[in-house]
Amino acid sequence: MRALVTITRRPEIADPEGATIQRALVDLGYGDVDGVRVNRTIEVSLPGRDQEYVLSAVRAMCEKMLANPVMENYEIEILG
Amino acid sequence: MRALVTITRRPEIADPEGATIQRALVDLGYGDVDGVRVNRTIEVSLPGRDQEYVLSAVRAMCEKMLANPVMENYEIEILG
Amino acid sequence: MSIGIITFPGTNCERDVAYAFEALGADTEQVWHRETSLDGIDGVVLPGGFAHGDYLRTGAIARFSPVMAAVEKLAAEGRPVLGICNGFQVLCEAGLLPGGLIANRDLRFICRPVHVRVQSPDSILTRAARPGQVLTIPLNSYEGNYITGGDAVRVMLRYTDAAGTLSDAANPNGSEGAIAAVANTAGNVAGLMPHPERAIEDFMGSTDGRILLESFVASLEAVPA
Amino acid sequence: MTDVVHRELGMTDEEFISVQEILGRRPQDSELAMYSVMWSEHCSYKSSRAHLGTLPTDAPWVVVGPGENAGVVDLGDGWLAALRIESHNHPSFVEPYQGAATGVGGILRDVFTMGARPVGLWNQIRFGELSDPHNRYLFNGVVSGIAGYGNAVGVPTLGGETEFDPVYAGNPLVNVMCLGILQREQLVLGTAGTPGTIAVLLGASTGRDGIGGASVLASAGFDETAGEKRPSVQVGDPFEEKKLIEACLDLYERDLVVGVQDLGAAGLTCAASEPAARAGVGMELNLDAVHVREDDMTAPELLMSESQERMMAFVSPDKVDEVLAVAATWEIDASVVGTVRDGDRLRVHHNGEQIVDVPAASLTDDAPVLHRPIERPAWLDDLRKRRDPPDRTPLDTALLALLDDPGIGDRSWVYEQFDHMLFLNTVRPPGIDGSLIRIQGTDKGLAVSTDGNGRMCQLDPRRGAERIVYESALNVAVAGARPLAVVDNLNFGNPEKPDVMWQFTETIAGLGAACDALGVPIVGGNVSFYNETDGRDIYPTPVVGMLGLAEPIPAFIGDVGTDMTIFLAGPAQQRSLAGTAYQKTIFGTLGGRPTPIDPDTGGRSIELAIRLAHVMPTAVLHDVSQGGALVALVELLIRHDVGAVLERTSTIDAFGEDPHRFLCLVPSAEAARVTQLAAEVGCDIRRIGQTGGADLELSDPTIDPMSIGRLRTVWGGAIRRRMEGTIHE
Ligand SMILES: Nc1ncnc2c1ncn2[C@@H]1O[C@H](COP(=O)(O)OP(=O)(O)O)[C@@H](O)[C@H]1O
Ligand SMILES: [Mg+2]
Repeated sequence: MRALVTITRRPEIADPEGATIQRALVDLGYGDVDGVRVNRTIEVSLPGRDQEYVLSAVRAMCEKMLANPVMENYEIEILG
Repeated sequence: MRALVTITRRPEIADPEGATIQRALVDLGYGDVDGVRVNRTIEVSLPGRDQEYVLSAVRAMCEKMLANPVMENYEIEILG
Repeated sequence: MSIGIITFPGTNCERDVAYAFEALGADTEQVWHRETSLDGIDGVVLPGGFAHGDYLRTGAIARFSPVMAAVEKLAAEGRPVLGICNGFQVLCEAGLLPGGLIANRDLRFICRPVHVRVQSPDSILTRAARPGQVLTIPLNSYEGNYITGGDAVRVMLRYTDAAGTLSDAANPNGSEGAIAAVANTAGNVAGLMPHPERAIEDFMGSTDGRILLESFVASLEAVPA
Repeated sequence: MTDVVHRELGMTDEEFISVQEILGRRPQDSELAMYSVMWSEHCSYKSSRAHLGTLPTDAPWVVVGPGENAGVVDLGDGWLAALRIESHNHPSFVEPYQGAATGVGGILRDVFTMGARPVGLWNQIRFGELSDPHNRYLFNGVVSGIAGYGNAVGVPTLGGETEFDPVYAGNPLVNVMCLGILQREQLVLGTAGTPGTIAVLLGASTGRDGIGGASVLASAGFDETAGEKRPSVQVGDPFEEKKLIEACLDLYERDLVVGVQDLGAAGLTCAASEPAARAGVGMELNLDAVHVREDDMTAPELLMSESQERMMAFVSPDKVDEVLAVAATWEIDASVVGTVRDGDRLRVHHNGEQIVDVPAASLTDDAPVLHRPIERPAWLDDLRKRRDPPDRTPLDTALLALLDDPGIGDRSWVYEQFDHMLFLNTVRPPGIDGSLIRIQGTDKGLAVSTDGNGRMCQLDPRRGAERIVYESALNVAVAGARPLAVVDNLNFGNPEKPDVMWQFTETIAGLGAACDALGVPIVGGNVSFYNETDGRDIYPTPVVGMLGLAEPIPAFIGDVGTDMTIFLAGPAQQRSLAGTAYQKTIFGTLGGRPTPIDPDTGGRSIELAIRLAHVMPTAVLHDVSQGGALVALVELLIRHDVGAVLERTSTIDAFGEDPHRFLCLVPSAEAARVTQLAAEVGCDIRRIGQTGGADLELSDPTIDPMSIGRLRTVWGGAIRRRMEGTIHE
């Protein structure tokens, strides 16, 4: 079973990458782009485990390591 | 209207970051994690535009800049 | 008095930091991240580099290295713990220091000397410095952009120009409040982005790093029993 | 196996026939794959080998010359230096970040295979003009890739070269040089040792990356099918490489290896056959033991994979356990993959079957040597006859235009992205001329400069090559170092064209003659052909990396202040603007013929620079290169924030680029000493002005003084301003 973790930077925390991409898109001619946020996804594969286990294990991984609560939120989706 | 671009590294391209995270998860006690891939999502906001425009604009952005066709695939989803 | 220099896989400033402390007459000992005990060590430095390749987030994997439990214990005992650059990032991830570090404002690696103004002498990093003193110390990082994340922070150094004035132009990486160094409440755990060990001999262009490293050395003896 | 397969692998029919002759039968798939990569242009140097042999490679201080992974020279007192240069042009065009990053990774391995700790990296990068967004993307990607890998792997990047010309738009050049130092006892060679020795594969696991990179990407030009060549992209992992460096240095220190070979182009195939050929032994390789990233890899894939960050160590059987333990300590994977055997056969097993049985040395030594046709280009005379247009450009206008040229202006946008301070040895950081590092615990310093000049070489490849050697030598001399050894990287177009081969042989003749005259051996190099797009070749672009030894390290207390006398050493009069930056920036043309070097004059300039650096710590020295004497002087004035009053000069003298000139600024009270030293050495020297004030004054009533601040703004923005807003990766 695989889980997809989406890690998003908390909205009040700066996103220099998003800001830089936005500027570049405007330069490229897309003047109406008014916001870009860049996030990361982490796909974790845990074969032979059931959904409940995977969800709780991946949640624990996020709490401990995959996400940093000072700046990030996370969401977990089971991919099956 | 906002679009979410999911950029994934093509499967045959090495992902040293994913491999390192996998090892770290194993060290952390999750011995049954057998694969980790790290990808990016980019959320682009184009207010006051219709779905058709956003889809075609964001596709063009991906082709020109957001995705690296040598190593990555991308998918676009309209968030509304 | 012995300084433990914590080396993770990917750390690269461990020998430079040892060289600098030895130049000040201190004893150092390299400590591999798999160690679990810091017996006989009076204070530790987490040097710069790219622990675990800086993968996931800078410092995120290193904080789980076996040695970190011993580092936390040392910190709790009030002994000096200093993170330089990548080491600062590890201490933030470990929760020993508040806030965190993200990519530089311009998304470029920065390697050049910068000016920092001493905000407070109340830490193992700054006790030998005068408040308001402006030091020239090389910066060397991609993820040096400090964010408080809303936490209360004790600021030790801020980026300024040569005259000690704050400005956007003098803030090399976009750090919140131009913060270059912070400490915990007790002042025994501190982290900074610039590299004091790179400013210790004349040919390096500045010897201001000595002031910060001497603060650390002096703190080794000053810890509460 | 049909005949078509060998062609798809980039092999000619003749080559296929010689493989059959060597084996006495038709090759099996894996065997054919191995010959195709090992006999590719990139690995076998088949077009260049016949010519490279004429280069001077000997000197009493050469410990290891060309042929090994890196050249090694003796620095005295038990210290050795290892150096090598490599190109990663095509991979960087396909994927600039990863192409440049893996170029850095590869050159590092060449150096630490020799037993050396890498202490410095230099890069030589060339792109089309920055006015084109794609060139900006490539430039940004390459610089980020060098930074991303070099900084993370923990080796300082100490300098390089950055040039722009439309000729590189379809084929950027990315060369990287690495320098390592070691103690004599630690020297390790790429030998497989004696029968019974065990081959241990260390580092990253083997995946499908870069299959056939050497034959496909590096041994053919670009055309509209470039996109299809993309599966060959390799991804660098500086973290793995950092661990690998530490693990290997640990192995050397414990004296646990007989030989080491890195896995670069042609992967396992090369790492097995070259050391076996060098040692005159056979080898048995078991592919089932290789640690892999993907399970279902075929034998040819395993043999040709160019997965990065791998090394092959040859270990005596009783030391294997210790080697595996060291690998475990540094947290890298290791597997025992082969055994050295009597005889000459390389035999490979996969899934229990023997799939390869070839003479090991035939993969390297029997590679074809081509004597490609050589012909002086028909267009050359026209190019050389081209005259510059009548020129009325005022000196100040020209100066500002040159300072704003990204090929001349401030390069700090580039080198400030590179860690150039790590190891605390950087005595002269990047920014001006050659960089200088100290060797801790000694009074020795090592200076390195890397130089190329495609425009000069297009006009005259022989003179151009001679000029870059002298340019480089003077660059290390102004850092106080005596030239010691050279590595060269020869970037050329399609060798199947006779005029490209003419450029190539002329270049070799020039490099050889100049190095001979200087008494400096060439200890290693690299050839990159097929730098063409849609049939258009790049300029012939040889690049040299010059290593110099400074002993002791000069004091360099000199700072430029007011009331300093400005001297210009070397020939006063300039005779030509052919190939100069002035010609490019002001006229937008290329034509004429560069003046030849003069070994006597050049030698005296070098000698004077070294003496001045050592006996006059208050002197500030700077080599005159692109942009000529006026630009060189302005660079110093900007750096030190001081003005100057200059004697009246002409366009040609101000902007000519004679390679034997350098500037010397000294407090006026000491000026007499400089003239006296110059007389002793027999070097021409002339006072051309005096520092002071905040402006540059040209002693020409028609030209207003220019403030140094304004010059700095223009110069400082040449790259930075054009790159603002360019995004990462
Ligand atoms: N790509 C690069 N990487 C690192 N340093 C560079 C690069 N390009 C130029 N430099 C550095 O910038 C300085 C100026 O370069 P250049 O103008 O070519 O040299 P010079 O001062 O000899 O004329 C040199 O110290 C050089 O090492
Ligand atoms: Mg120069």
